[in-house]
Amino acid sequence: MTATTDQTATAATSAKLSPYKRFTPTRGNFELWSWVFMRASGILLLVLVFGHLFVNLMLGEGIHAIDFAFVAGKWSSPFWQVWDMLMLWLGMLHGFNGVRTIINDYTEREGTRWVLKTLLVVATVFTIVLGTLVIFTFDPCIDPNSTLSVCTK
Amino acid sequence: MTATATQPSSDEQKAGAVPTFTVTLKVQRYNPEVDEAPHFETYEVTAHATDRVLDALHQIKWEQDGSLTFRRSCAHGVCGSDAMRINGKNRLACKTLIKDVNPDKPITVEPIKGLPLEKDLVVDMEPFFDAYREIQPFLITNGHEPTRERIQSQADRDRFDDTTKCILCAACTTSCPVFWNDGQYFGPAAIVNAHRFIFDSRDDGGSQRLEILNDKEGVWRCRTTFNCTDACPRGIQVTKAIQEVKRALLTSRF
Amino acid sequence: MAQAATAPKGGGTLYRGREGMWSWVAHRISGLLLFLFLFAHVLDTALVRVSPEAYNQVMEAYKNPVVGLGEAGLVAAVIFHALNGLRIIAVDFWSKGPKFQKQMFWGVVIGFVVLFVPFAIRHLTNVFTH
Amino acid sequence: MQIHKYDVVIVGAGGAGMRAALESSKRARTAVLTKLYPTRSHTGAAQGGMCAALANVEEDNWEWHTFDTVKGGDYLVDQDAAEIMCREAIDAVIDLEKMGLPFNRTPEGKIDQRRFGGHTRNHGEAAVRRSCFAADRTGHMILQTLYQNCVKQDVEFFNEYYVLDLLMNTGPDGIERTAGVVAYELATGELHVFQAKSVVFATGGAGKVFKTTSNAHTLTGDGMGVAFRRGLPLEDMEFFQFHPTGLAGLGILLSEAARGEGGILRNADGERFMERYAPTIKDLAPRDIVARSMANEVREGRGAGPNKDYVLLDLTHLEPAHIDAKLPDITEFARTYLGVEPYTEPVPVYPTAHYAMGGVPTNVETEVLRNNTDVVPGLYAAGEVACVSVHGSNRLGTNSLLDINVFGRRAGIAAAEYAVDAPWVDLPENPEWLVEGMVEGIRGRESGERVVDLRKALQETMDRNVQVFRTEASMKEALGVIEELKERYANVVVQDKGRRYNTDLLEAIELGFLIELAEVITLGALARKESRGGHFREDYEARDDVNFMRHTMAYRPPVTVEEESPSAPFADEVTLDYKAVTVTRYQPMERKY
Ligand SMILES: Cc1cc2nc3c(=O)[nH]c(=O)nc-3n(C[C@H](O)[C@H](O)[C@H](O)COP(=O)(O)OP(=O)(O)OC[C@H]3O[C@@H](n4cnc5c(N)ncnc54)[C@H](O)[C@@H]3O)c2cc1C
Ligand code: HEM
Ligand code: SF4
Ligand code: F3S
Ligand code: FES
Repeated sequence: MTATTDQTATAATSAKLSPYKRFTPTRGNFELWSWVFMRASGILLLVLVFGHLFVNLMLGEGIHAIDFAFVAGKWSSPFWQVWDMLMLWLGMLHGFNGVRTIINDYTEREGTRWVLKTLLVVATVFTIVLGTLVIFTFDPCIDPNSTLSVCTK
Repeated sequence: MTATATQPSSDEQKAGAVPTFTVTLKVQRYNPEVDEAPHFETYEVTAHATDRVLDALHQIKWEQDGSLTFRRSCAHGVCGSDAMRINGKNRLACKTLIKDVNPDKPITVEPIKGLPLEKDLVVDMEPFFDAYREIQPFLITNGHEPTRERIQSQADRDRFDDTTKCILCAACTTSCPVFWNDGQYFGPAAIVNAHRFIFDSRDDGGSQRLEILNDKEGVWRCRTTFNCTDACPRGIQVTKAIQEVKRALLTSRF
Repeated sequence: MAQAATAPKGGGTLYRGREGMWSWVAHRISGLLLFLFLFAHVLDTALVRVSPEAYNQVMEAYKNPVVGLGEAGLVAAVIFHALNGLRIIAVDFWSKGPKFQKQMFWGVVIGFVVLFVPFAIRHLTNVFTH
Repeated sequence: MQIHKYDVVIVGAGGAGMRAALESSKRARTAVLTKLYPTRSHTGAAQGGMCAALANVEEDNWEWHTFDTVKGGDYLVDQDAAEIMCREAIDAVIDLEKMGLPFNRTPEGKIDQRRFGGHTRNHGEAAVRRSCFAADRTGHMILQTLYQNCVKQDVEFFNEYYVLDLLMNTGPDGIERTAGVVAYELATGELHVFQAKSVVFATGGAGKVFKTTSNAHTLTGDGMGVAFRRGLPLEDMEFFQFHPTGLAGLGILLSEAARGEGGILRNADGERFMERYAPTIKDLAPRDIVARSMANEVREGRGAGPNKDYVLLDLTHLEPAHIDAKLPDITEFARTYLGVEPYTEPVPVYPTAHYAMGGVPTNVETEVLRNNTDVVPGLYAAGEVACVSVHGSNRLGTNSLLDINVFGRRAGIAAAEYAVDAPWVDLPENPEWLVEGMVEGIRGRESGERVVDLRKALQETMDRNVQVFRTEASMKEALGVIEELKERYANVVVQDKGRRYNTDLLEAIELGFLIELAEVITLGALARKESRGGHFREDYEARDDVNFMRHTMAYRPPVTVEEESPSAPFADEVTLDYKAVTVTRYQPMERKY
């Protein structure tokens, strides 16, 4: 994942001697594509997030309307399933990349950088996997006594 | 010989008379030979309406504390020696009029940020020049030399005019929040000077320079905070130049 | 220069940046907030897989003024982040973007107010009247 | 103390120094020592342009250029040197273009050229477009381009190293040759001895001898001072160019274009005083006449301002749009530095010390002369520090940027070629004694005189007495002050006793050079009982070719090891000698335009 940020041990030590000497130069376009991705995903997220917020918070009764039934109603439609999944993936990857930048900016020691990035990767992968599973394996009638319209049909 | 001095007259306060006032300067001091850490010291100087911060610093150095150390040379904004942080912003001391930085309150003067501090307002410039040298700031040409000058259209010449103005004062690079963090980022000044060659129609080294700036410490680290553009004493549109380099990398057109 | 490594960097006062710098600071903070929220939001939504009761319980627990205010903050963050994101994209791809970045920043501020104020009124009345 | 060994050492990284380095580093192991970062040298301040008879826009040739240079210099120019400079000018400009200098372009894409004062076609017939330029920052672009090419060639720089002494010794063949230099490293306070077969001095000018100057704070004539203290002569030091329109009190240059566009000079009473001095062409009279008239107004009490020490450049009758279009520099400088709005207020101006025509004498190969005929093997000089003499008694605009390129290049080649064959010369015993004595003498002193008081006294007396107007009486007054300052200097004290970045100490040392040079300038001017070019004697207003068509050569006895207190190594006496002017094709004529 973070091919461009891996430093060899020797580069890291020489960096200690002179904090301004750049590490071994990187080749490849990773930073370029991640920059492009931030813009592209940002635009898509704009639509997805605002659509999501509008539907969830502004239509009907606002945030108070949100409960199991609301979610169940929404995810019974593949449209909202795909919508939310896209939002989840793009949001997480966009956020992942953003936080990666932030970590790169503010950590000075290789050790801390490594720990934080590992945490970040784990959290991102976990969230994406969990979220996707939830969206697609969601069973609105998990409760056998459910009275929701999708279940009683 | 000295008629001017012996003729005090009543209409002295005529055209061009410059009033004086007292201003307080809070200057960051650090002497590596004795101090553990930098600290501030306060000085009062008498200034004219036309004095620049550099004049005030000179007055302190020459009349109050000779050990105050800073760099300067041309005193009119063309050599790039005296970039420093005045009231929290990077400027050239020789181009900043005291009356323009609110002399009613103490004026804070600090060294530029992000480069190793050497003494008082002097920082180690080597890392800055290293980054500059890394981007191959010289004309690279293929093929053989023409006997006369190369031909370049006026439009091609104008394409990179803005970035030829750079005096390497480091005001931009040391105003950049990304540079402050770890000093790894090439910094706006290096990119400005790469821009000057990338967009020069006579140059053939554009793609190798772009390759260098495609590094993870290169242009992509810029977060468009515009501090560099605001700080540049030559009025160079620094961020614009950086964006042009980014776009050149995306499209391979330059 | 080996000695340089140990020399102090000269911390001193806060850098007085302008629109560009402060919008970036806000963008960064809002982005980080959104990331943390998204993480939490996926976790709580995951409860729908556990049982309707568990989910509804948490949702019910969210229905208090403190969380309500937090939600308002989140929406504020997302609105600012999104609008400023557009500003950044304009700076990146529009040749006059860098020139008008300050004006665009104030555009973001105005857009923020226009979007956030109506939402906040409605949302906060919901939060506090139920 | 550290010892380094290089074939060639170049002192100074302005235009001349870096041009030399580009040649020398190709041929021999070269080090460049400079007290400033190279890109901060004062070459970067030059705006106007660099002349060469490229004939890109109209007919021109290098012989016309030579004639203009000789005439501009009031016939004190060594014509062989001027011929070389004007002939090599064309290649010098083309070389810079090839190195990447972004010259302005003609519509056909060739290097553009514009007019400049004193440059004419066919021996004075009409103005010619000869000056090659890059907007209004030609000097900046030259300096940047040369530095860029030094980066390309991996030239070795020692930045913020102050060269404070020159070493000479008898070589294996019994001839006295150059042995190296001694430098003070600003960062650490350490002394470095650079052993070298050849040394090139390219340390620039000495404008800080005067109070009002367009020169940088760092232009303190170190190179001239160092050579002089080692017993080498200085040539034509009395010739200093004063530019009429410097911003008052600051000396920052306002281009002549201000008056060309209709600006008017006025005194405190608002009178257009040039009508009295030059009734026909008024404000557009030649530089020296205008400068003299301005000084006269001030001297007679009609100066403006609280101290009545400047006159006013009035642009208020011009349309703001016209000012913006034609005089952007002036408006920016006036606003930034004097807080004066030129649309509505007149701009305070006063003549400003601009350029040292004199310096370390060299032949056209840039070899430094030890007397009228012999050279010091291995020692070279180029640029403003040197006197070849292509500028004679008055430099033409744009000829200095040319000088540094042509003679900088020649110096680099000559120094390297000499180093390839020449023998190594042993360092003299205890090579650092003089610098160490200067440095420690000043650092060790606990109480005494402040540098600023001495420098002020020096600059004020030079501005008052040896500036545009000179008389026997005024110069004697100046000499009295200088004599006194030499004594007071022996007591000069600095507050900073540290080793790292001790600029306090270096300012004191620089002051020593200034005092030394002020004396040479004044003595030369006192002895030259005529008016010529930049040197105007009220008591001898005419040019006197019979007695003074010759170069002044000033000497002093070299400092010796026996010296008790080397912290103020001034000479007890300076002696003057003369050297013939080389005339090839142009016989002196009356100089009128
Ligand atoms: C405002 C202004 C405008 C001008 N405009 C023009 C113009 O339009 N056209 C034109 O032809 N000429 C012009 N001139 C004149 C011309 O710019 C200078 O004469 C010329 O640039 C001098 O170049 P240089 O290389 O000799 O010296 P500089 O560029 O002054 O360089 C001197 C170098 O020597 C170094 N140095 C000095 N002392 C020491 C020491 N003790 N130890 C080590 N290093 C030392 C310095 O660090 C510096 O690198 C102008 C001058 C001024 C001031
Ligand atoms: C709603 C639409 C969104 C848009 C238009 C958008 C746009 C952008 C853009 C263009 C950037 C790049 C900034 C730069 O390179 O300087 C960015 C950065 C970032 N975004 Fe978003 N974004 C959006 C939503 C989100 C969401 C939902 C999250 C959280 C998961 C998020 C988290 C971040 C983070 C952490 C950064 C990094 C900030 C930095 O480096 O300073 N963004 N965003
Ligand atoms: S771009 Fe501007 S601020 Fe940056 S180094 Fe160059 S002149 Fe200074
Ligand atoms: S301040 Fe830094 S973040 Fe970019 S716009 Fe300038 S380089
Ligand atoms: S002293 Fe030269 S830029 Fe300020």
